[in-house]
Amino acid sequence: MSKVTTMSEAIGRLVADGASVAIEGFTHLICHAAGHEIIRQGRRDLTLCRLTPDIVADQMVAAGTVSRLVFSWLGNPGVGSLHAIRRRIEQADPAPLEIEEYSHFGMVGRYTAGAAGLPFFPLRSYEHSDLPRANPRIVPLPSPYGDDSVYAVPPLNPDVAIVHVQRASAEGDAQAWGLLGCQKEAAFAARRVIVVCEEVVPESVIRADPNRTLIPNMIVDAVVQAPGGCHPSFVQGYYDRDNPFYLDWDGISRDPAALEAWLQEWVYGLADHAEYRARLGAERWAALAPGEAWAPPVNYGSYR
Amino acid sequence: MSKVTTMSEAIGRLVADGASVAIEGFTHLICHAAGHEIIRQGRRDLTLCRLTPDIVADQMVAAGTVSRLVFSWLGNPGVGSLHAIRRRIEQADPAPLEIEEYSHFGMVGRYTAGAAGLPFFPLRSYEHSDLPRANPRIVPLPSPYGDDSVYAVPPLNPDVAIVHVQRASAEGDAQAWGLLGCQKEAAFAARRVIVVCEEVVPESVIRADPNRTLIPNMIVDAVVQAPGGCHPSFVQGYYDRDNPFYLDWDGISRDPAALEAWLQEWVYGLADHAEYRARLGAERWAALAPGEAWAPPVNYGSYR
Amino acid sequence: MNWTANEIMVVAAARRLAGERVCFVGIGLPNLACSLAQRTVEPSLELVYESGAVGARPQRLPISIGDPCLVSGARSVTSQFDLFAFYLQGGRVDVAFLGAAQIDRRGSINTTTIGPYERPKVRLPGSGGACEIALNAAKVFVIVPQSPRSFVSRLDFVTSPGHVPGRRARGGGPDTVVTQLGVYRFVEGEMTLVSLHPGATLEQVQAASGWEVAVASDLVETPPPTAAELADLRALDPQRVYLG
Amino acid sequence: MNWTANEIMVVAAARRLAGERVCFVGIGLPNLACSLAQRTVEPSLELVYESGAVGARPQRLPISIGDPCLVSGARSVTSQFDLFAFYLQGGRVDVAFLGAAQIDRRGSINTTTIGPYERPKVRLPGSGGACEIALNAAKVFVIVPQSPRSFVSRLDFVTSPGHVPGRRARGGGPDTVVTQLGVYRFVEGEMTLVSLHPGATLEQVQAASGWEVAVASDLVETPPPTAAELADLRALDPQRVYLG
Repeated sequence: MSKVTTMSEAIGRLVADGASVAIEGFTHLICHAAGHEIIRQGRRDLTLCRLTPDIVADQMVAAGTVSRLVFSWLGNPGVGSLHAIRRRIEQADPAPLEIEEYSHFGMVGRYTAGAAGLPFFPLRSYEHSDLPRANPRIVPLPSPYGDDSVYAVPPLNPDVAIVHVQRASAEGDAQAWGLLGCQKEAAFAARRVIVVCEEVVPESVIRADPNRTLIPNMIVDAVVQAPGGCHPSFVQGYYDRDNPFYLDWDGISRDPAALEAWLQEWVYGLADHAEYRARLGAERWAALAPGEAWAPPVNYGSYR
Repeated sequence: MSKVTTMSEAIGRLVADGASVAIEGFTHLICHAAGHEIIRQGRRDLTLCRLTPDIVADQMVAAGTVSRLVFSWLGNPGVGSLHAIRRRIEQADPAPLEIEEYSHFGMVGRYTAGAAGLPFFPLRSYEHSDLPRANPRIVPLPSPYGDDSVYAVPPLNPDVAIVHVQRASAEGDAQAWGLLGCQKEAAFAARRVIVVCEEVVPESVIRADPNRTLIPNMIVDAVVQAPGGCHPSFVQGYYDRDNPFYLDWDGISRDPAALEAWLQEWVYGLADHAEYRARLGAERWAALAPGEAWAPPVNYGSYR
Repeated sequence: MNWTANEIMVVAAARRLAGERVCFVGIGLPNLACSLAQRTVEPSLELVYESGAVGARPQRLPISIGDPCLVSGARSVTSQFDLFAFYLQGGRVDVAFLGAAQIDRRGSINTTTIGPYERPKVRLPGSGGACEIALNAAKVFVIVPQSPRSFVSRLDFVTSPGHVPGRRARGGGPDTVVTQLGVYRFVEGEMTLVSLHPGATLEQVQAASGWEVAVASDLVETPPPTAAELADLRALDPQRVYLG
Repeated sequence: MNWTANEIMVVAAARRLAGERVCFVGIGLPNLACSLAQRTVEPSLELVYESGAVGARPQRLPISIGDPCLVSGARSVTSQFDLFAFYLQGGRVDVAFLGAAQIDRRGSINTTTIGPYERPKVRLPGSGGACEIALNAAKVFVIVPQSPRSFVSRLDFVTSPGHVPGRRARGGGPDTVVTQLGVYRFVEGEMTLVSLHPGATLEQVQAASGWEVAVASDLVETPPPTAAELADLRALDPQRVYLG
């Protein structure tokens, strides 16, 4: 059964006001297209779960869709700060922003516990740091085998996970390569999953390389084809990071008026991500195209 | 730096009397060649760690190399019993066999804890079963977040893990596809790792598909090329399971004299696995060859 | 129409898979039941194997749960960690099949030892994944040949807990037991005969059980296997490897 | 020979990587130090990035720890779970680089907030993986521009613990701190100046520190960057993206 739909329909159906939403992807496969559609539909009071809130998080916070962040690293990677988010945290401008803060492995552990139906995940972190003081959900846990102890983090089960991949079948089996972050754990932890892909491929492509499947269709609620949907982030083998955009964002984000103008021009003023992609222009996309580097063949064997 | 060596040298150097040895592989990638070399070298008092002790375990136990099993399922899969192991457990014939028993996820959790430096792994199993009574290392663990509890298993850190894969570089970066079992977790949990492969390939092959790398060279101590080394088990894309052998084993294993004769003919009487392979004969290997089913290409992209 | 004990067990189990989605399956009769269900009552049933094959589409009859034919053409192949953690413990499995050497009236199962654990009369395979399957799958189906040796009042060893007092597991526990005599479901945690196979009698059921088996007030006769069911089933195992 | 503050920091850090094997590295100056070490003192150094790239061999200067050039041609790409659990927590990382907004005499690091956590004057990025890196890597290296604002007697927030009293972590904690003025190591957990860069003075060091910095009795002068080191380094960042 095909689950292919539009981003507008998927967000409209699966992301409600007040929901917790995981948009994962560690530098790679960050679905800006979904963030923009959430902004466009005017969602409010979202809890955004993401190890590394970066540009799309700054945009979503600036647009007023997000009232709470669950995270482990906050910034414009390789550039500096996210100024809209900083204004809200440092000066409650224009409103306070609730935060719930972990370390990277703490967040990964939270998704893992959420995905695995565990009441906690144990890890060797936090001892003597101020993080458990800042976040009382991080608690010490003695080993049941005697003189050792670890810290525990609680499971994270977002209402929705939005996962971008290179290719997916219409039914939702999703394959990715390159940096995988914690996309799999976030998807299995979530109550609903939206797969966004560069390409919808025949099921036979998926079935010809089952080890590449990151997310199985049985946990997927919608499949959206959005080529270029991670811009200015990147998709391994499809397009490079648009670094000038990351640099430009620093200036835009420092100035609330410039940020609002950007949202008007690039989000509210466009019907969908196809328009965004067209507006960026063929030349910019061409500059982001990588050369070819094909994986060597592997034989699964035919067994009849 | 190349770590390629012979099976004889690798086992001689890395598997000592009294060692704990993990030979993993869930129905797939079970390294019989390594088991045979351990028998040939006359190791004693080994602890064999393996979710599913099967034919190679029955052989190693019968040959007197193993005095202790750490496991979760014991049998000749699809056929029935392992009679040499049953004789030792049921009748201490010719000697008792120590066992430490878990469930599959318990064993996987033990390797995971061992690999991750955790003092335990939590799982939802065992409640109301008799397993914790049979094995007091399985203990209940209350959640630090209140009214919930799980069970814990302790880490498993074998002295050596022996992992069979389809292909590896001379340095030890190992790639596998098909069923992956808990080969990765066992390797990271072990103090030493022997990678056995069907093919040693140039490092460039590995680097052209880094997502397929299951085990990185930094944890590998020896690389042994042993094509066909999993017979009568199978290697996806290389050869099928030799099911008649599994069926034959039932009769051989029921009769201690037949078993001893088999060991004489197929292990002690042969210098190495190349001789075993040759002795099986081209016809038998041809019957196990699968047809072709190639994975579709993926582009990693060239970024310069 | 004639059929064997194995055939009616598989047919009865397959029918109960109507409406289910994700099935955790072993080799042999359970695998046949699932394949038959895909061809009859539940074409969209997804098969998940303990070995890590998900959505398998085998081109031949698999001879083990790790048969390479379950990998080539599967939707996904996953590590055992992911399989047990995310699929099973994460609550994604609707029905799981378990085998049994002994089963009791609460649906608890022994696959570990006959006789005492320390010095068993018969050493059986042990849990494998059965213990966590019994505690985490939404429903457990059991196909087991019924006899006083398998239907016992007291297990020699509890490998996989059923509806034991105080059970807090997330999984729903045993749901259906199919034998050569009938189909059982659980009423307030007690194994209860709900359907008697054609030709079987309540006396046979009782004689083949180590306790006084509860019988549903609305006991029915199992509708006999149809010609189509039998044709499908026999085509799945033409050499009768598992059908016997 | 002339060199910049960033250049001597990178060169001094690179030299300290001799004999190390597996290095957990961030982007920027640490990445340059590792690349320089691969070309000079430690050709077999393996770079592991927080993003999951292992044994990367980038064909260009990476602009983020998740740059696709770190993936194409890497030995392995791993999930973040595996990276943190098996590589870092599993004890496979010999040296890890951390950055710092503030660092104290015990090598504890703040990258979370300037001012109180609840209402910070400056909200910094937070831990990322730094907290677990500080506790699990065999050695921690820090490259940090030294000033009274960064070398403080008391951190506003402890993100990554150093040699704090009672430390039981498996990782060895901070090992080396490199600034534009010198190289520090830890003696009984106390940051101690062991090498002064050419042209720098003890007075400058003291003026740039929020506490009275310990000085090794066998204090040496950092050997100046060689022409070969500088040539290699400048070739790594020809546009001086990070060298400034």
